[in-house]
Formats: sequence, C-alpha cells, structure tokens
Amino acid sequence: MAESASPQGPAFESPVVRSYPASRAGDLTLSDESAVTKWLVRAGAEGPTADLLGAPFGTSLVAPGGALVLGSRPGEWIVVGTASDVAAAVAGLDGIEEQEFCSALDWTQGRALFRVTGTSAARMLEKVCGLDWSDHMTPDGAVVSASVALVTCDIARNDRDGVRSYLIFCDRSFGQYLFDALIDAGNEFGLSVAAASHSHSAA
Amino acid sequence: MTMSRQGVQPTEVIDRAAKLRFRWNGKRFSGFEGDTIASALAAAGEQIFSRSMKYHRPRGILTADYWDPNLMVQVGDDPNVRAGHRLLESGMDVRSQNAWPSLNRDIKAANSLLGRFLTAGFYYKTFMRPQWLWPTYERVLATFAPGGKIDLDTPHAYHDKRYTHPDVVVAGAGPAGIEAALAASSAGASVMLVSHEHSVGGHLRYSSAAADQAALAELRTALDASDVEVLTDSTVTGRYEDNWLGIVQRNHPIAVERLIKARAKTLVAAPGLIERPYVFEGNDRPGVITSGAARRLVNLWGVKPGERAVVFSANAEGDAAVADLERVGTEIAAVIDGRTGGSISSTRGSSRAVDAVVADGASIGADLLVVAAGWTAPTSLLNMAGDRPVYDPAAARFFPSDPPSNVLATGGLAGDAGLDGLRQHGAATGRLAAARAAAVRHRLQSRTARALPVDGDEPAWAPDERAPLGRDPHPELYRADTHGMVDMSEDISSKDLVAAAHEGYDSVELAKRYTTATMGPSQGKLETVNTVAAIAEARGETISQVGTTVWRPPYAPLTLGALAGRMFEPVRVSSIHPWHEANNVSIIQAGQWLRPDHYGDPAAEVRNVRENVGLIDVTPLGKLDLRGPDVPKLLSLLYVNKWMKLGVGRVRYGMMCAEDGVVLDDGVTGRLGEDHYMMSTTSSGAGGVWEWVENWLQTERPDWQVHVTPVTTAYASINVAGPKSRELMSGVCEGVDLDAEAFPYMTVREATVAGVAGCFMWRIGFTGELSFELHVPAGHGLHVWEALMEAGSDLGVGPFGLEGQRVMRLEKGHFIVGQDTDGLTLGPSTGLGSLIKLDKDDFAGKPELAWAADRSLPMVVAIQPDDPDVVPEEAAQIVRGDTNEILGRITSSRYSPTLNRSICLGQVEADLAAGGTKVTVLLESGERIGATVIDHHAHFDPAGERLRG
Amino acid sequence: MAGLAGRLRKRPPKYSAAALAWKGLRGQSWPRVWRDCDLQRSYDAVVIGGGVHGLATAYYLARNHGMTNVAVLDKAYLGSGGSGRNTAIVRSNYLTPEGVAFYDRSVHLYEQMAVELNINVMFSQRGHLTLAHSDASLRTMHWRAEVNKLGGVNSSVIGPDEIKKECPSLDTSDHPRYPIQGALYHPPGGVVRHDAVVWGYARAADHMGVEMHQKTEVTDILCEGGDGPDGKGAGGRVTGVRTNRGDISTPIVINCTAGWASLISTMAGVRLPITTHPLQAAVTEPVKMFLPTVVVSGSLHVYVSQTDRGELVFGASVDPYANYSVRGSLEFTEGLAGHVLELMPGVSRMRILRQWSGLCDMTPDYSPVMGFTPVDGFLVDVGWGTYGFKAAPVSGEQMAEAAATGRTPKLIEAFALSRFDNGELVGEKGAASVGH
Amino acid sequence: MLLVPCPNCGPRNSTDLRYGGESHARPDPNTASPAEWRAYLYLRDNPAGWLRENWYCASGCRRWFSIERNTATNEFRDPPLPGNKRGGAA
Repeated sequence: MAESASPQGPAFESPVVRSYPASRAGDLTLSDESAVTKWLVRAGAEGPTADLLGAPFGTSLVAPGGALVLGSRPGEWIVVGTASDVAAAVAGLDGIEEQEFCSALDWTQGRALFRVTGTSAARMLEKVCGLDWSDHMTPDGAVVSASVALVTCDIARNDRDGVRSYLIFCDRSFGQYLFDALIDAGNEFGLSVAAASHSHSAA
Repeated sequence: MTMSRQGVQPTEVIDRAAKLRFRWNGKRFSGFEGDTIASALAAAGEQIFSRSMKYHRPRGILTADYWDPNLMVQVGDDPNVRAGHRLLESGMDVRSQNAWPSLNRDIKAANSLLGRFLTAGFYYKTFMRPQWLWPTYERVLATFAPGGKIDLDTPHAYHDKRYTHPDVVVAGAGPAGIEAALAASSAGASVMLVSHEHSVGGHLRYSSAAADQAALAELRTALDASDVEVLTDSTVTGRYEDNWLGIVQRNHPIAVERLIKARAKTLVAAPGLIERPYVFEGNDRPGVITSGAARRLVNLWGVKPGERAVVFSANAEGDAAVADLERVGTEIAAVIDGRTGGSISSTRGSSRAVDAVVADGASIGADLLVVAAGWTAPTSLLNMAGDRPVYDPAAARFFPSDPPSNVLATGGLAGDAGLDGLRQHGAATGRLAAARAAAVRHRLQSRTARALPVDGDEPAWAPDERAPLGRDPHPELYRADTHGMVDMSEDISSKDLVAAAHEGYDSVELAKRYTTATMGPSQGKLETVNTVAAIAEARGETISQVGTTVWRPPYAPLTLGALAGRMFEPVRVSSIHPWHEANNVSIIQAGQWLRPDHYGDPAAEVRNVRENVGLIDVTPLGKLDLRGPDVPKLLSLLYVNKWMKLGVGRVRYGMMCAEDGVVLDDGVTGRLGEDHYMMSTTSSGAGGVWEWVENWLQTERPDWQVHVTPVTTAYASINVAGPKSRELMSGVCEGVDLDAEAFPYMTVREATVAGVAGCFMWRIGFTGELSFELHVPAGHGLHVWEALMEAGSDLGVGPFGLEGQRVMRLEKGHFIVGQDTDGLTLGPSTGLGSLIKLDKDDFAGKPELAWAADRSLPMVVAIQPDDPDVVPEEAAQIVRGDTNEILGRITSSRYSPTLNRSICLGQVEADLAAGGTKVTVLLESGERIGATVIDHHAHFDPAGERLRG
Repeated sequence: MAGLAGRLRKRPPKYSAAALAWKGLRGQSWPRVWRDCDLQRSYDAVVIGGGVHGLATAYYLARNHGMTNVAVLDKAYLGSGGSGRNTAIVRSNYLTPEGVAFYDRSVHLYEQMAVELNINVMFSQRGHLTLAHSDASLRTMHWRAEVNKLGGVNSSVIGPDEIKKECPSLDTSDHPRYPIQGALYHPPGGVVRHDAVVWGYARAADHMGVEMHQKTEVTDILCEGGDGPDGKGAGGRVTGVRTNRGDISTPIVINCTAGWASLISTMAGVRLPITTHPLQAAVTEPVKMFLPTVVVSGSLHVYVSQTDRGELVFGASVDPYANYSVRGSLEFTEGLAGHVLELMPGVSRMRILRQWSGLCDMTPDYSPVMGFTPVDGFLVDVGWGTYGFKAAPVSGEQMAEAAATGRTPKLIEAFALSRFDNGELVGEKGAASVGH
Repeated sequence: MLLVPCPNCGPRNSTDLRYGGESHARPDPNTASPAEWRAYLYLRDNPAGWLRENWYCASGCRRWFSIERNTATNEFRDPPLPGNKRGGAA
C-alpha cells in the first residue's frame, strides 16, 4: 500500500527559512537535510517486514540501493535517502501485505531533518538532550528517540568518515526553532552551518 | 585585631605581581590575583565585614571560606556574595549588606541593648493588637530583613546546562577524593572530580608541612596526567533519585553559572569536614576566628590574622595554627588546651582588643582568639541518598550509617587517619566505585536496545572490603559555661534555644522553626550540631537521643539563572508563516503555535468571507493518519457516534468523550481510501487525542489492525471560505470536479492544487460558508497559499485570522471544546446528545453517557442580549433576577458584523435551555441585562444553506 | 466528659508586649506552650493528624461544642506534615460558589486568629495576583472574578499597567514567551506564618483541656459491624484506634491527615478517590523587600511571595507521579527557576537556599473530601490537594460541628465523599490552574 | 530524576514518560453498576508500597506499559509488562 513518492511540481520549501552566514566549515557543522525523502514503515516487530528491512529497534543499516533504514521503534522503521533509493528499499513491501498487516507512508513533508557532524557533536548534544552519547551507549548506527531542546526527535548516529555525526528528525513545524537551538548549543564549539550534504546513507 | 599582609609564603595562592584595584563601600582598595574579596580586605586591615541580622552586631572573619556567615557582601548587582570564597576581580564594586547608615556606625545596633526582650520568637507574642496596626508593625519588621539588594533591571545573563553520564563522580577534591578519582580512572572508569574550592587539594592547600605540600604536588601531577575531568569552583549541590546529581560550575568561560546534570553510576562523597565554632559569651566578636581561618589567612594569602593571639585548641589543626601564627610573627599569648579541660568563658575588650577570659576568670590580653573546637561532618549528600548518619560521642561528630551501595563515603566524612591512611582509603574507595560502576554499565547496556552489545553475565556487585578508617577521640566541645551565638547569620544564641526547648519547642525541628536557627545562608553547615547540642542540654539528653536535622538540597546555594539555564520554549509555525509575517499579521500564541489572529481588521475579514472569499491558515488543526482494516471499529470506540458505514470519500463529524462522559475533543474524520482515514482534532487536543488513541489500541484492543501516524505538520492546512470559494478553487485545482453534486458538502477528494499533487480537499468549514479545506503537502504550503492569493485577486480574496474565524463560528453556533465546555461538561450538555448512540456495543464513556440521559444537566445554548449593542463579557454570569444565585454563564460572545448585533454561547441550567427563555446576564460593570435563549445554536443561517451551496 | 475537670488547667499567662517586657526584665521564662500528657484509655473523640486541620478541629470541638475530652495524635511532632511545608498562602478567590463561600469563611477566621488565639500569626493581607498569559486563562480569571463578586469576595481582573503598579518586579512587556495579559487581583489574599497557626491552635486547645500526643502513630482503626474483614467497612461503626502507645476506645475518629489519608482510611475499610503526590517548594537567600504581593501563574505552574525575612518562597504544581517520598527533585527547581525568570528576569542572581516537599492528596475534582463515611463514627477531612493550609480554620470549625452534631453543615455539603458515587463532582475542576 | 525501566528503550528519565496512574481492569460498560464504574473512574488504592501502574514512553518508543513500583522507595520491579490495563478516565 505504498503511496506515490513525494509530489512532483514546485520546489520543496524547507522549514528552515532564515538564512545563515556561509562561514568557513569549522570542526562542527550543522546542515538542513529536510528535503530528503523519508518514509515511515509499520508492521510487526518480528515478521516478514522486519526480515525484509532488517534494522531491529535501536539500530540502523544501509539497504541495498543505498537508503538508510532506521529501526526507530518496535515494529516501526524510518527509511531515508533519495526518492529512488527509498522506493527501492520499500518496493518489497507490496508482496508482504498478504502475509502481515503493514503500512508505509511518505513522511518527507512531515519531518524536518538535520545533520550535525564533528568530533564535539556529542558534547554539543549533551547541552540539549539528556541521553548518554558515549560510544558504549550510543555507538555508530544507534537509533533513539528523545527530547532535544524540549522537542521530541528521532536521532540516528551515522558517522561520516569516522567522524561523529548525528541525524536529527523532528516535526516540521518545530524545524526553525530546533535548528536555532542547535546553533546556540554549538556556538561554544565553533559550529558553522553547512550546505545540505545530500548524502544520507552510511559512508 | 589587626590583620596585615606578610612576606611571601611558600603555599600562597596569590600573584603579588598582579595587583587588582576594587572598591569597598565606595573606598578604593587593592589586592592581588588569587585573593578572595575577604583576604584582600583583611590584608588591608579591615575587621568589620557585616552587621548581624537582629542585633546588628559588628561581625568579622570567622572561617574565611565559603561558609563564613559574616562575609556576605554585595558585588555590583550580585547580592549575598560569599566574600570568603569569591575571587577578587579588578574593578569590583563591593559593598557591605545589612548596615545602616554605615558599617561602623549602625543605628539599629541599639537593638543589642534590647536583646533580653527580643528573645527568639518574640514576634509571635506581640503586635496582636490593635489588629489594624499589624501592617505597620510588619513593614517595620521587614526592614530587618537581612541580605543584599537585587537590581530589577539585571538582565538574564547567558546560562546553559549540560547532561553527563560519568561512571564515577567524586564530590570533594581533598587527598582522599583525588585518590578515589585517580584509582577509579585507572580502573577504566570515566570520572568527574568536583572541587568546591578554586583548586584541588582540600586541607593540604593551607598546610605548611613539607610532607603535605609534597603530597599535594604529587597528587596534582597525577591528576594532570590522568583522564579525570576536573571541575574547580564547582559543587555537587544535590543527589537525587538513581544518583542523578546537580553540579553547579561557577567558573565556566561562557556561562555565568553552568548547571551540570550528571547521572553517576556511583557517587563518592568526599567533602571533608567543616570546622565548628565554639559557643561562649562574645564568640561572635570580630577577632574570634576558627583555626582553619587562621591557617588559610596565613598560608593561602600571606595575611597575619593578629598581633597577639590566644589559641583554644582541642585538636591537631589547632596546634598547627599555633605554628602558622608564630611563623608570621603573631605573638602567642596563651594556648588553652581543650583536650585537658581548658576552656574559654568569654571575651572582653573594645574595638580591636579581644581579651580571652578563661574558666578560672583570668583575662588574657590579646587581639585575636583562635578556636579549634572540633568538626561538623557535612553529610548532606548522604542524607539526600536516604542515609541517617549516627553520632559518635567519642569522636564528637556524626558518621555515615548505611548509605545506598552506589554512594560511597571517604575522607574525613568516613573517619580519621594520617595523610597516607586517608589516601589509601580514598584509592580503595575509587576502585570499589569503579567496580560497581562497571556492573551498572553492564546492566544499562544489556537493557538498552541501541547500546553496544555486552557479552557475559552482569559482573557481581563488588563487596565493600575497604579497611575502615579509624576515629580519633575528640572532646565534645559545644558550649562553654556561658551562653553565646549558635547561629551567627540568624543571631540565635544558645540561651534562645534553651528557652525555646523549655517552652515546649523541644524537638530539633520545632526549635528550628521557632527560633529559625540553621535557617540562614550557611544552612546549618556551622550551626546544626551546636543547635542539637543546646537542645540536648536543655532536655538533659545526649546528642544521639535528640538526633539531628535533615540536610536538604542544595548543598551550596545556586542561582536561579543557573537552574533556569537556556530557557527552551519550543514554538511551532506553519510553512505559510513567512507570508503572514510579511503581511501585517497580528500573532496570537496558541499553546506552542504562533498563529495569525488577524491582519488589521477582523470585522472586515469576516465581511469579506461572507461576501467574497477568504483564506485562513489552519495548519495547527490536529491530523492523524489512520490505516488498517479495523479503523472503523476504532472510530466507533472513541467517538460517541457511529462509523461502521462511512463510505470512501465521505467525511463525518464526531465527538469524543472521556470515560467519565466529559467532552474530550471533536472534529471531522474522512475516509480517503479503502483502509485509509484521516482524523482531524482540535489544535490544542492534537497531542492528547493521539495518546488517547494509542492508549486504547495498545492496552484495550491490541489485536486490532490500525496504524496511527500524526501528520499534523505534514500538511499545510488552508480553509478557503466564502461564496466565491468554488470559483477560486476552480482556477487552481486539477483532477477533481468541484461541482456541488460531484463534490458535495461533507466529502473529501484528492487533488492537484497549483501544480502540487497529493493535496486533500474537504468540503467542510467552521465559518458556515461554502468552503474547501485544503491539506497541502507542507513543503509546498507557501506556494499554494500564494497561488490562491494570486488566483483570487480579482475575486477579492483576502486572508482571515483566528479572530475572524471565532466570530463566524459563533455566528454559526459551533461550540469550542474547553471554552464553551469545561472539565465537567458531559456529552449531552453540548446540545449534540442525538449524536450519542447508546445502542453501540461499547465506546469510551458509554455508561456515564447512558446515565446522563436521566440527569438534569446544564446545557450549551445560543443567547442574544435584548440590547443588540451590548456584548456581555465572556464569563459574565447568568443569574436569577435580582438575586446572586448563579444559573449559568456566557462562554463566548462577540459583536457580529454579519448580523449587526451581539451574539453569545453560554451554559445554563436545564430548565432555561428552551428557545425563547428569558435570562438575566450580570455584566462585569454590575449592570443586569435581559437576554434570550434562541432555539438553535446558529445565530446565522440555521438551515445551513450557504455551506452546502 | 470523663475526667475533664481533673485535666483542665489554670489559664497560663497571655502573650503581650507588656508580658514580654516584664519577663525580659525579670529574666523569667515562659511556661510550656502545650502539656505533655499520658495517653488515656478512652476519649470522646480522637483526631488523627496534629497539623493545622487536626488541631483546628480539636480546638473548635472544645470551643464551640464543649467537647474537651479529645486527643490529637501525630506520629511525629505537631505541624510536621503539610502544615509546616506549605507556602502559607491564604485566599478565597475560587471558581465555584461553594468554594468561594467556604474559603471566604476561612479568610474571615484567619483575620481574627491573632486576637482569638492570642498569638501573632502574622497574617499579611498583601494582595494576591493570579497572572493570565493567554485568552483562555484570562477568560477563567474573569469567570472567577464574577463568581467571587457574587459571593461577596473582593476580586477583579486587572490589566498589565495596574499589575505593574502592584508589583513592579513583574515583566509586563509583551516580549516574554508568556506575556502577562492580565491578572485576577484579590486584595484580601496574603500569607500567614504557618507554624504560628499550628502552635496557636495547639496552645489554645491545650488551655481547654484537649491533649496533644506527639510521636503517637495510629496503626489500626478498630471497628465492628462492617461488611469488611474485622468489622471494618460500610455499615460498621468505629470503636477505637490502636497506636504504638496502646489502644484507645472512642466513638469518633476524625482523619485529618494529608499524605497518609488513604492509608488511615483503609484502616477503617474506606476507599478514597485520592492519589498522593509530593508538592515541592523552595526558598532563596534573603534580599531586601521588593515583592509586595503574592504572585501566581497558573500556566507557568509557579507561585511566589517574599517573606518578612526577605526570602522568596516558591511553589509549583505537584510531582507528575504518585509518590510517598519527600526528597525533592532537581527538575522541580529547574522548571521553577525558568518560570520565575519568565515573570521576573531581575531575580536571576538570587540563589536557591533550600528545597523541600510535602505530600498532597489529589482528588479528581480539585476539591476536598469532608464529613461522614459509610463507617459510623469515622469522619474524614482529607483530599486537600495543594490548598489545605488556607482552609484549616473553616475545616476545623465545620468538621467539629459535623462530629459534635452528627449532621453535615451546609458549608461542606458539596464536599461529601458520596459525590463520587453519584458522579456529581465539584466544579473547581473547571479552573485549569494550580490551586494556589 | 527517577529512572523508569521502559521494556523497549531501557532505563529512561521519568520526564521522558507520561504517568498513567494505577493499573486496573475496565469494567464491562454494558453490565457495570454505577458504583463499579465510578470506583473504576475515581477510587484508588494509593498504597505506600508496591503498586502496579501504567507509563507511556512519550519521548521514546511511544508504548504504554505496566510495571510495579514501590511508591515509598521508588524502586521498580523488573521486568515491566508491555500493554496491560489502562488507568481510568483521561
């Protein structure tokens, strides 16, 4: 029952509407990746869908085709990537509907997505989120939901070339607020705003 | 007492090359980098730092550290600064507090003559009559309020917070604390070491003994080489559930004060000991100081505390103070040994003289009296962990009894030993803390889905095999044979406490409350044990029998700014928000949402909708995407009405009630596809309804096949309303026949609008006009809004805001949950009782709604004032004639630009609900006006012809 | 009134400035404020809970109904519970007519208390501001003001300019996240020295022969004839109480506890509509007076006043989960500070000195449970949520009348336990704001 | 800050969850007497000790679960059971 991919037509408008001085890329960078295609898949925590997607709750993996699959909740997955990568990753679902109750919806428009990258990324998150970001509790690939600056977010650790990096999803309407809150938290570490990387799967 | 700066001391922490200028009560002073405010003033010969609270007695240095109750000063707009701790900064404007007109001549000092009348609690016994005079009395009493002044214009400087999850937090950086941190770290634990002082080392910092200095150097080197995170000028202020710790960092580079919230797997409490004052007549006279104060003044800041000293010593620290004083040339007039029965009865003398009168009445001339009478164990963190420390008379202090096993005590708090003994105990404690932290970490990882997998079983909980510290015998020295001050900051004497106990306030808590002893800024750090001792004495009991009071957080005070930190206040906006901001919008805050209230003239916006066409951004409207074969069952369970037969493309209004029958929320739900529905909720109810739905699905109907996804902000929602709305839509809309027959009221279609595919279009509206509610993929909301504005320019399209919508919905008589209903409004009271289908097998609140049918309930009704120009306030009461008997109230009211009259919704008692009933409305002005209940909720177009259009 | 004469005592010296001076000059000390008594085997009534409610009930039993053979039992010391842990705010600007009438009587009794009890309870009627930050809360303020006026209570809605006049430290600009749009102003509202109320009632009750027994814990309530085990429960009657100091026989037991209300009532087989949550409070270091009124913000869940000692005393809403531990939490002080600074940015350098918490018995309709129960002779004065202190005098007066006459006084009819059987809850639930 | 052991997420700060109150079965709405139904709505055991209660992992897995907690000491009895019964009126 997968819907058509995100609507064609006019350009996508990001929830982050303010412009930021294009400063030199510091050690810590924040980028707005909201335009990326994001799908939400639901099914049993175990079963054909879980087998198809892999990535049990709390973990992530790169699907064949390159989309990033996040086990965001028991029986719930977020699939991120280019429209075609995501389509490829969820294509198999159509066959599964007969075997178990599952659903998939295009959530691209509903969720803002930011990426923060840098060796001090964890120290920055420590200022806005109460989770333990150490390597043993939140290793590369870990997926977790938590309150960030009082907004509930889905967060995936997705290191880039061995450097700490986190994907942060929140409700679109909070996007501008959260982006600014992250910038404030990052100032201490020389955060700079970078252009969208358009690279959303694991390195 | 004459204090003065001496030659360079090997242990000093001041940089004599760096001179700092500052002001003290307007006069110019200078000190050195590394001085505290107090040490700089002492070095300059100042002896009076404050006036006491009640008697305004002159007060000087007592302990020369953070806890000194006599060293509270104002620094700029910062009140109650601890001058014994705060480092001197260039240009500081330091002022004394609680003195008038000046520190040296204080008029209220006359109170000391009235001391015998101003006994503790005296104010409970007087000022009762005449009653009308009490406010005056109160104002006078209030002028005795101690403390500094706040400047109401003080800006909220930058504060922020940090969470951290170290394996081990060590509170206190004396030798035992440092060793614990080092040992835990080398055992592989992540460690945070928190030093209350400006540098680590604890009492070693102000010991001139070569061995102590060597050990200090060694420990500091080891720390620098370790992975331990060291925080100085920071305090663990509280220990809460599951070792959640509050740590205040006072020297953070970017924050005035940073609050660190640490989830420690184990906590090591190593705060050391606090020296206790001795109670005797005149013990609060400037020039009477603790042995610790003497040693800090000499060794840290090179200050000679006095010319000629009497030292009362009951322990090694007192003896060490004698040596330190002699080294800087203070003449030792006498050493009175508390271990062999020596005692101090009182002090005499005026201004700078502090003659000590000993037990036999002899008076020894001096200008300094140094007292080493014993220790208070600051067991605060243990108390907060649920421990009840026990008193040991042989050692004359309290010791931990049975703290939880993730809280370990070491150092002076745990017992006595030589330096090596303390260090060994500290190291053993650190190893134990690390071992237990490893077990906790294993458990956390094994139970947390995202964590690195751990192999093997959870390590056993390491047993406590530390060799316990000893307990040095110490005489129980609390009060001499005279009465003196117990609580310096509150001016409470031992005499006050004894009197309170005799009066019946003889439990520690009662005495504390009655006398206010230990309630002051040092929160009992210096006073608690002396207070307990005085009560025990009055009751003829031992300290153990009386017990102690509970130490409450915080261990050291912290600013509201630090606690507030960055004040996160999330706000939500729709993707159309930039357009509103660019078009003269007046914003209203609705929960977290920023919404257009109006664009200058709400009445004109209403008329435009009624005559032409208007657009309103209703994005905050709650939207839940519901998928699965069992959605109809879910809807039937949560709404009071029926849902099993809703056809694809159809939309239905529904009302939700809670299990107690009270109206919870309402909205329309449409069927988009075979197994695909969209539920809309009120904006404020969106979050609650989602949780409500999940709750039923997960706990009551887990077998049902329904997937719920909140898509409120996945769509920008625009209501296009007005007689010309169809004409407007036809210009921008592809793929759907807008004709009234093809697309009738209460149906939904998918369409491409302004080139944006995947839009949902509902034939519904709150305004009562022909309207199309568009749900546009949010990433294209602004584009569609602007396209509609452009396409409708020749139709007179304009935006309208919440206010205009409120007026129009009131014209139509639509109630708003939470405004026209309240926390007790049952379903039938809304006037939609016919919606409630009691023949359904089950739905939320069914029994209450069934029983409600037989009850006479208040009803929501439409009301029109007889005078069309009078708009009763929302909340105006409906009363019985000229009486004050309340029969209902106005819940919504506006002046209708459409009907040119005032219109209302209200709640009235059942017997007033019939159309045509005359009621009396009491306006806020006190005027009573007539009004009439009308027989339909809708003031306008009751037949609903316009919206069906 | 068995043995009453034997235990009545000669009236001790009155408190007054003259007496203070006299004793000061003579160096005399004051007698015990209440006696230590042996626990008798039997009383005409036993009050459980030595807080303001229990002591006021005992006081009025003796004063208004001549019942002096009464014991007040407390498992710790007098005033050790909510009486000494609350923020001592008194007001009568409630939402419902029954609430207004009830609390108005309480304010009236507080106004007379100092003279009646001959102890200065320092009732400071400095005015009470309930701030509104949204249309919805402003509407509720208007609603309350109208009901208050009809009940004869001085209460009105004022705008930002008047608010600034009453309380200059408030930020009435439109800048903050929660701009102050208006306030319910209640001039008679204020603060009382809570401990003095405890001691005043205890002393006055003691003078009339009532016995205060501290460190006396009730371990069971003895019943007969009830439908439950051991004769407890509906249809039964009370015969006495069991304590850590022995059994007492009595026909009347009044449960005046807070925090332990459910546990005590369970001893009689009576189930209550109560969940117990801690309510936290905090106090700052003293500064010179700057806050003339009591300030409450419902939306921000904070209330604050400045004591005559110069401290700011804060409270908030109850902890989110049911709990019998009173240790306090860090998140409470964090939220509190943030909200206070929203209202008064100027106090960011004031320091929190101490935090504590007390137990609150929350009911579904934010109203107490008072009067008779299905167990004959077992009365309750419970479910006081966060507003028990301000109700103490009137509760004592009304509960005493109920116990002495066996009839429910008009003023507390609305608060009967039976309302939860017939689903007729009290409308205070309509006011979505913290109950201070 | 209390640590609440979520069956899916592991221990989480209590502020990440919503408290759902005492767990108890919902009476049959078609046969329940007023007394039974209102006991379900309003009456609570409210013990000072072990209590089975509901939590909603609002910031985490968004699952309701039921677990025993000692209301006097705040200890939890692991492991919590997912789902189970609801906690009365909204």
